[in-house]
Amino acid sequence: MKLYEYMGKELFAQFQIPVPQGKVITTAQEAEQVALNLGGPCVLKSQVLSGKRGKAGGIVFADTPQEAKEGAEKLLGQRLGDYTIDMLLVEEKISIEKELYLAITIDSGSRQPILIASTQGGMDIEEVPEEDIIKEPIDVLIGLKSFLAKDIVRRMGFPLLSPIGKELVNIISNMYNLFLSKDAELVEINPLAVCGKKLVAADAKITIDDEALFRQQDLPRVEENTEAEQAARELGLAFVELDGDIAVMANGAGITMGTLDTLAYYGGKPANFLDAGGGTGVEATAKALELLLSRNPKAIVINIFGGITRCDDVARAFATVKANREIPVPVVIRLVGTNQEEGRAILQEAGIEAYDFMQDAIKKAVELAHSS
Amino acid sequence: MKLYEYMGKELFAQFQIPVPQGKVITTAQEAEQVALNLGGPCVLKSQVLSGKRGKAGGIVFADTPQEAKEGAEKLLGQRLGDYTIDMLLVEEKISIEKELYLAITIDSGSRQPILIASTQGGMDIEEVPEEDIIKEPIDVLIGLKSFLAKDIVRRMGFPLLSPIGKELVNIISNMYNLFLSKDAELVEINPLAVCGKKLVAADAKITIDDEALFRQQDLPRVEENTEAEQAARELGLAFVELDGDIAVMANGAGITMGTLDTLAYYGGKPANFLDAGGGTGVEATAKALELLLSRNPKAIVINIFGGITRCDDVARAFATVKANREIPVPVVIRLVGTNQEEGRAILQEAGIEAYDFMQDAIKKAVELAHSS
Amino acid sequence: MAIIIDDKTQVLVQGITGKQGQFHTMQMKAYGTKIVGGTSPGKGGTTVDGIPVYDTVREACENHKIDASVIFTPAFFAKEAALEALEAGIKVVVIITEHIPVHDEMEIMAYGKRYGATIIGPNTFGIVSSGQCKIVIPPNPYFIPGSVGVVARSGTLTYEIVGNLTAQGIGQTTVVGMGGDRIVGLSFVDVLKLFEEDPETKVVVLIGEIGGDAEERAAEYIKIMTKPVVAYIAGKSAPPGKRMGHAGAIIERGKGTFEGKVKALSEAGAKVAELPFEVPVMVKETLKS
Amino acid sequence: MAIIIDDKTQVLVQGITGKQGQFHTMQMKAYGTKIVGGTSPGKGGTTVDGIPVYDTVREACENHKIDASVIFTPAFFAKEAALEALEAGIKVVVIITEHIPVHDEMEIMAYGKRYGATIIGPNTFGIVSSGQCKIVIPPNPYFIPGSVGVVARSGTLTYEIVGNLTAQGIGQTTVVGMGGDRIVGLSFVDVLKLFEEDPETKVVVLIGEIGGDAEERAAEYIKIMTKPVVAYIAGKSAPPGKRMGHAGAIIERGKGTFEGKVKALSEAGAKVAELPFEVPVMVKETLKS
Repeated sequence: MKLYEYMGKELFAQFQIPVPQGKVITTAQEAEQVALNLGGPCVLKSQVLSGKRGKAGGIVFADTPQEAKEGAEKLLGQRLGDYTIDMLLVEEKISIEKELYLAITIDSGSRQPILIASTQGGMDIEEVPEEDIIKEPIDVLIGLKSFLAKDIVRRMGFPLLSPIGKELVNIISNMYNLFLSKDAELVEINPLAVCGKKLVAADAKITIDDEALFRQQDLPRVEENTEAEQAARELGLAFVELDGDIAVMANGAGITMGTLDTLAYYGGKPANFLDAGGGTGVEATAKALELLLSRNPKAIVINIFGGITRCDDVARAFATVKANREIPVPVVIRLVGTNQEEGRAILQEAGIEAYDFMQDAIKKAVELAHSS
Repeated sequence: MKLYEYMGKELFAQFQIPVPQGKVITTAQEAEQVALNLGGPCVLKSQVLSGKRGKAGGIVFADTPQEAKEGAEKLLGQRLGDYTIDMLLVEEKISIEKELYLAITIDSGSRQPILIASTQGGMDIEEVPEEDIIKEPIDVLIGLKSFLAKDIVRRMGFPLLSPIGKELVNIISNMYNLFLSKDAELVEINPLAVCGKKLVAADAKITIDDEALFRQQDLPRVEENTEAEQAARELGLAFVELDGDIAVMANGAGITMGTLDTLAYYGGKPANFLDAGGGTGVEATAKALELLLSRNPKAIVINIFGGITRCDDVARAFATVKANREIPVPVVIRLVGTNQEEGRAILQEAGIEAYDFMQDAIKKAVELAHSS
Repeated sequence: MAIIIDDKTQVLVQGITGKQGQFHTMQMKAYGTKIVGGTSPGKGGTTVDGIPVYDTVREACENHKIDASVIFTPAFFAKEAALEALEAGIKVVVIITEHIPVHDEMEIMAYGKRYGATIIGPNTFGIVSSGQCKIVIPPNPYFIPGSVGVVARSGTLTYEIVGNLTAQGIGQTTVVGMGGDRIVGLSFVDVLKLFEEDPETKVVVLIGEIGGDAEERAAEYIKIMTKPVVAYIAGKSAPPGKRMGHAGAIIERGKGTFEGKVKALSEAGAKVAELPFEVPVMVKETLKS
Repeated sequence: MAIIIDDKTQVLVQGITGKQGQFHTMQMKAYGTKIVGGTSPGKGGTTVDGIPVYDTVREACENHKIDASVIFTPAFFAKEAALEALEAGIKVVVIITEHIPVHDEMEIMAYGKRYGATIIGPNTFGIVSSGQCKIVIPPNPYFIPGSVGVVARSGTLTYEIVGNLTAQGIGQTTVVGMGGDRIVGLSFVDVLKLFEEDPETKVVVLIGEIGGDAEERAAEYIKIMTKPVVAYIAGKSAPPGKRMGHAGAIIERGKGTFEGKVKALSEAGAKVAELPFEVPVMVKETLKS
């Protein structure tokens, strides 16, 4: 779960990471008021979850409250990439001397958190030359102790006893505390602005591990999924909307991807990714089918290699749906594995012949979609 | 630092370890009131730091508020071992079916905390046969996770899903949390009373690591030292009162013990243990000398093997004290090591000859004490 | 021969009395896996399918020599279960549980390393040394002994490919499911090294997917391997920024793309299949040559 | 020969710019110890007595091969300093700091074990391999090379006894101060084993004290040692329940008594001196026989 910048900055403040003064608003009047209270030039930052807001015109500067109001009027309601701007963070404008980069994220390779630091902040870290990036895996059985923070600051080239050096050590330690205690996948400050003898987190990117939300009751909730994706998630299914016209369901993330790839190979365009998981019962499978139908595809392909998933359950789910509603599009089913014979018998009764091989079923689905 | 039982029980309550209802009081009137509020038979427990209060008569039962008042009148102000009773814990009387033993302490051998459990509670754990005691060292890099608590409860013979079994798992986990977060050296519940389907900590023994008090500001402070011991501690010296008549000062715990042993060997009786430590300066050493003099010994023996401690500092301290006040008892000094010559010169000026060997100095001190 | 587990491996099932635990215990037993015990706190003394149930892993270890444990506990409790197995000295721990918080997974791996144990998963179908020992959930009929080592991130896709191999009479030494999460105990490189050393394994099938850089790292090792590798990467048609079921299967900031992985593997000398069903064909060719 | 440290040991001083750090650095250097660097966060780039100062231990390790580190930091910061040394890969860590919270000490030891390092102390005078390397605070003149291994809990008592040995021309291989706290990195048994294996060491002197059961454990090992052991136990005249300076030196619940220790050691075949100054006499006799 990605957090909006203003939420990230609230967490930063909570963890003693300095942030600019500011407030999130939803109307131009509020923007004017906040600018008035800040008492100086300010910046209006669109609160959307995409990066590159600056280049896309989502960040506007204002020297007066009047300008802030006008800026907010212009931004609010506008589209920015896939998102509509409905919140702005109005902040004091800070004078930046230098931009640093700090992030803690998860490193699959070393199976540890990794701290990434650079004195070349402000741009995407991927664009910074490798030799200007410090990468330090964190041993979770030790944590990020201050000795390690000090060593990172040394490698960044700041004198440890200077105001900036001391503050950097604190910020690094506090970032790790935040990362750990909030089950974060990513905590990124880019840029971390050097303003005289002070440091200020000019931006905040925080992603929380979805799987840990059950124990992060204090955190706000941000919903990034489409309605259909959200509905699928509530059914315990992994569902991603795509822009094609053939609906796909399979059991297992890998085989679902493999099904999409095969579909594309035969010239079809998948309407979605739907991993019905392993061991899903009749009811959930039926709901998954309803979900696919609700998106009005030209054809549906179901690819089941039954392991935990029982073929008869899948067939029964299909029969149930078919008994209750019209299915206006062709459905092609590949069904092998556990209880294959029972499953096929049920399908046959429902008037559908199951395929043995996924490639045959998928090829057929593409043909049917194209001819419809 | 040992905590009084009532303090321990307050911590227990804070860490979800069940304790009897009760309150600490300092007057008989309060005892009557608490008994009235408890509304049933109660027990008056003297709040002193020694064990074996029961056998010494420090625990009295009362069936009525009137009896509680009378019991409190009898106990308050009485001596119990080395202590005067000035507080009583008035508690509901609990009906005990079985007494268990639980403790977490520090195991020097394995360098870890160790959990000790037994179903033979109520008596001193030293008296319980070894085969009835479960000892489980705790890996501090893991902590006492619930799987370990469960395994201990299994070994204690309680079904894990029984009310007592479940409660025991919780109590063991909570004890470790207390032990860890309060920098305890010992957390002991003896007895942990089985009362029907419930467990109650009928007693509480907690010792806090003195060295960690600086980070345990929330804990109450209990002073167990004598005034002289407290004064010495404030000087940064390790001082223990003994019952002999020859005052002893040396530098280092081991050599101070060795000095006492040698003194005893020659028939002398040490008045104290005073480790002046290593590297103590003139002023602290002078204060240590004043401390020894304040106890009116028959003789003083000073045994210095200068390493970090500089002989001239010790000599200068002695000279300073001597210049400011009369020293009415013989002082024998052994002085070797760092800056030995300067030290001896200073002493000579103050009219004292230093010895080379500790045994000679100590022997002389015993002679002088006996002939005084 | 096989890697990690074989016909002598004695297995413990943590969480044996649950529905999944019971079902798969029976399936594993039917495959020939030596299941010597299970745990379920409070149910010690009972049995499941004739297998003794213990209260704790330690108790099980007091009664049996246990080589491997498989964990069926719910996600919020999985770290505790893994630690219990590790602390009791078990050296192979298979975690099928999905949806474990990633911070818990990192802790599990750190402890696994500390105890010198092999952790398979989380979010894995497990591991099968064909004809000898199956730990966890793959359907029994599709695994027959042979000379192909298989290592994969994903479950059903593996059954699909292994099922096709088996249908063509091509058996496997060991099939390893690393798990679909971003943090898993084994890497492709770890498993490739074991296959490289296993005398029975003649060809290795690597089933990867988009996201992360595990396949790119594997490619580095494949360069110095003596055994041929056939690979398939799922997710060619997945758009960037969308997580494809698995926590790791996402193309972020242009990293972990299908094209990058295929390029790395091809350059390292692996044969890369374009579609799943091409794998058995390529393996057959490779075995012949 | 010597144990743990020798004339090739390269030493780092953590906290070199403090008063104690500076003084003992000079003393150690005067004894011949190879001090290659020191640390003091923020003072990197300066020198102390010609020795380069670094900001962090890692920085020092980037510039020198470091075999041992000595920690002079205050008690509340000692755990952090020890972890820094361990994490940087230093395999001998000497902690002279006293008054470290015991929970911190337990953590330090757990990490020490994890990293496979030898931890000496806390609350120790350190270790001297006579004529080769002195780490920390014993006064220089009293340590000359020879064939007696010395292991002790207490500092000044050790100088007293070693001073007397030296005065009689009896030199030492290595003198080890385990430290006066209840939790220390080395046990008597650990050190006795090293002396048993050290070809130069002919006799071992064990300087114990009341409290704990370290001496009783030592006795168990002395039973199977081939080399003679001379022991002295301080605290015969200490009353129960009173802590004698050291955190460990206390007789509690009738455990850790002088009598028990003397009995255990005597029965194990050690010669036990009644007073400190008898030790050199006994060592001399033992060396002759």
